[in-house]
Amino acid sequence: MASTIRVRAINSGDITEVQALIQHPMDSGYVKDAQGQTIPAHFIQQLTFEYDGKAVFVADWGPAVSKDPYVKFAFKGAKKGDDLKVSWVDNKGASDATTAKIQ
Amino acid sequence: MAPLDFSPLRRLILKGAGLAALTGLGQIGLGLPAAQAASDKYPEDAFKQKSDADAIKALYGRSADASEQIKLDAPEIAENGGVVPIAVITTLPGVTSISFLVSENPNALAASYVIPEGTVPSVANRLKMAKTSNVIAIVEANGKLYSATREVKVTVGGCGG
Amino acid sequence: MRACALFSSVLTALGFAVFVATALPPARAADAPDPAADAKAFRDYFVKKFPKVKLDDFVNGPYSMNEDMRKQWEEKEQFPPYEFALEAGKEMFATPFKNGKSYADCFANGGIGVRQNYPMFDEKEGKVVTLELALNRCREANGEKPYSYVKDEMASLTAYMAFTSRGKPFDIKIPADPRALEAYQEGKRYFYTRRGQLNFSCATCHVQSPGERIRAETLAPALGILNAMPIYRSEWSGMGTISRRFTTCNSQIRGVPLEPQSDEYRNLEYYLSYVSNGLPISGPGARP
Amino acid sequence: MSRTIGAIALAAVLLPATLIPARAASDADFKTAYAAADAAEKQAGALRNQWTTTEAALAAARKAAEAGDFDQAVAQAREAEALAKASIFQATSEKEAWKALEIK
Repeated sequence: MASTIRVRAINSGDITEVQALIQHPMDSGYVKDAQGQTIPAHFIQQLTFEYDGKAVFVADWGPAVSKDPYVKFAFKGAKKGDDLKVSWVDNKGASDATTAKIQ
Repeated sequence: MAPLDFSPLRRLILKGAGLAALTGLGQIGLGLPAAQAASDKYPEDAFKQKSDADAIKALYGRSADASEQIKLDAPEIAENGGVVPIAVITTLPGVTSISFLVSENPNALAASYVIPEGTVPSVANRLKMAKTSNVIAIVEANGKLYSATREVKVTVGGCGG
Repeated sequence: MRACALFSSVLTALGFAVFVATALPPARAADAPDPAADAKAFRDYFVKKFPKVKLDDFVNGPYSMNEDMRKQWEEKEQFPPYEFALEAGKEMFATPFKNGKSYADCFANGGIGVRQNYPMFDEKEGKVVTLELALNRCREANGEKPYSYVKDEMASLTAYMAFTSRGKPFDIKIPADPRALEAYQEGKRYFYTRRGQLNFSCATCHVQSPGERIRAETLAPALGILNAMPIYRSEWSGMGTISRRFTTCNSQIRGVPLEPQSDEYRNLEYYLSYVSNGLPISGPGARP
Repeated sequence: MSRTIGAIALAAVLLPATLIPARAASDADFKTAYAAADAAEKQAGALRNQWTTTEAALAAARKAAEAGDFDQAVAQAREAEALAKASIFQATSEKEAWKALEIK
């Protein structure tokens, strides 16, 4: 199956702007389903972006981050064609990772 | 000026180091490699706190002062509480972390970001809001805590079905 | 019984499309349907009501009329929430059926850049065929089970097809077939007819009150409302098709929704698309 | 026109209260009331104009009958019938009234 991670990393001069969208329910644990049963909390806890073996951005998330979460940040020092590694792990221990080329 | 990497600071708090142990830590250059951040421990305790003040304390071990150097961008009225775009950018030097809190949510802390050296102190994300609430951005810079607050009105809550 | 008399006369009206199909087209009365004039009046109404909104911007619904909301939308569009559905749709569209054929075999130009031509009037069947209907018919003709009309796969497929038509103006045709004109007229009638316990018509909200809030929602203008379909609605936390939009609208006014792709909804889509002719396809869209 | 509908809907709420007989309603009373409501709702269905509130009242009537509360079951069935009749009235009057809303 396709990756749950979509990344756009665009370099311009010294700055690389990164946007990511991740497919994840981000269930808060406060919502009930149609049968009135509480949907257990299920959310990404940590999302990490690594460049050149170093973390350039780490997100610690709680269940108040929106479904299919989105984040945008920028970092210095990368150039076009370089790799950016993205990985996440959720509160149930599931995880996914991908490597994106900086454009 | 090279900002110090203070991200291990709040991890220490989580490990129960206590406030006393933190005194003076701001002067110690914690020269840990940036890669360390990737294996940082998830601040579980801070996410469990109900109020914004308790969450900030659990995360950083202190309270924050309002700063004009933080620009918190959020809508006046959220079109849907389930997806509220919120962004922050700051001109403060030496930023090591940025966090977002929604005061009226069941658990105030929504997201916390580690900003290693070389990363621009600016983050945009989308958060859930249960109802009309203050949104607080916390910026940790040079070992100090700063904040910016904005009220966002919510007519369709993000905790419904 | 008076109620029965009324009842049968309404049935007669509903059966009118069938009636004209078999009888000779009668000479048109003074108030005979004139779709071209309707479309012009429809467009003029919105342009006059919202002088600051550019014509092509109506396809962006409530975002065309509220700056705070527009900012939130522009932020969303940086990495839109329909992205996953769009990619899934592209993959599904390219994947052959078990018999080796594919969606491309069912559509003109291989299905690429054709969304603006739907719904079209099928003169063989004598009825309106929507894109959603055509997709399921394509599946069934190739031995596959039809999809639910309201979301998931159908939303993904139509998202992809809309995407390949982005910017192309709606180009709905009413052929010189009295049944086509009647289908259009029936669609118009449905659009303006009050229903449900709230006694609202589609027009009550989407003609008289666009930009205003009802409960907590900002109403979209009817002009261009289908150009953005399918949509990711934050309220749904997911994608929805035109069928989903129609059925939820009906239940919101406390009316029992009709079956997706019933004649009424097909005609409604025909009418609503026709009066938005010339406005660009912008789907898939993101909405509150 | 919308006022008429409102009046009918209001009557639907008031009627059951005034028409509940002094003696407790029986299963037979429920069946009679329900059949009348069901027939009206079917007619609304043929007009393609059922209301969700009618459906809800019918369901509530069935539920009350199953629980043996025939007073409540009859009251709900009568409300359903009134609602269904209002929806029939709406559909028939809208046959021409819709034109008043059209953009010309």
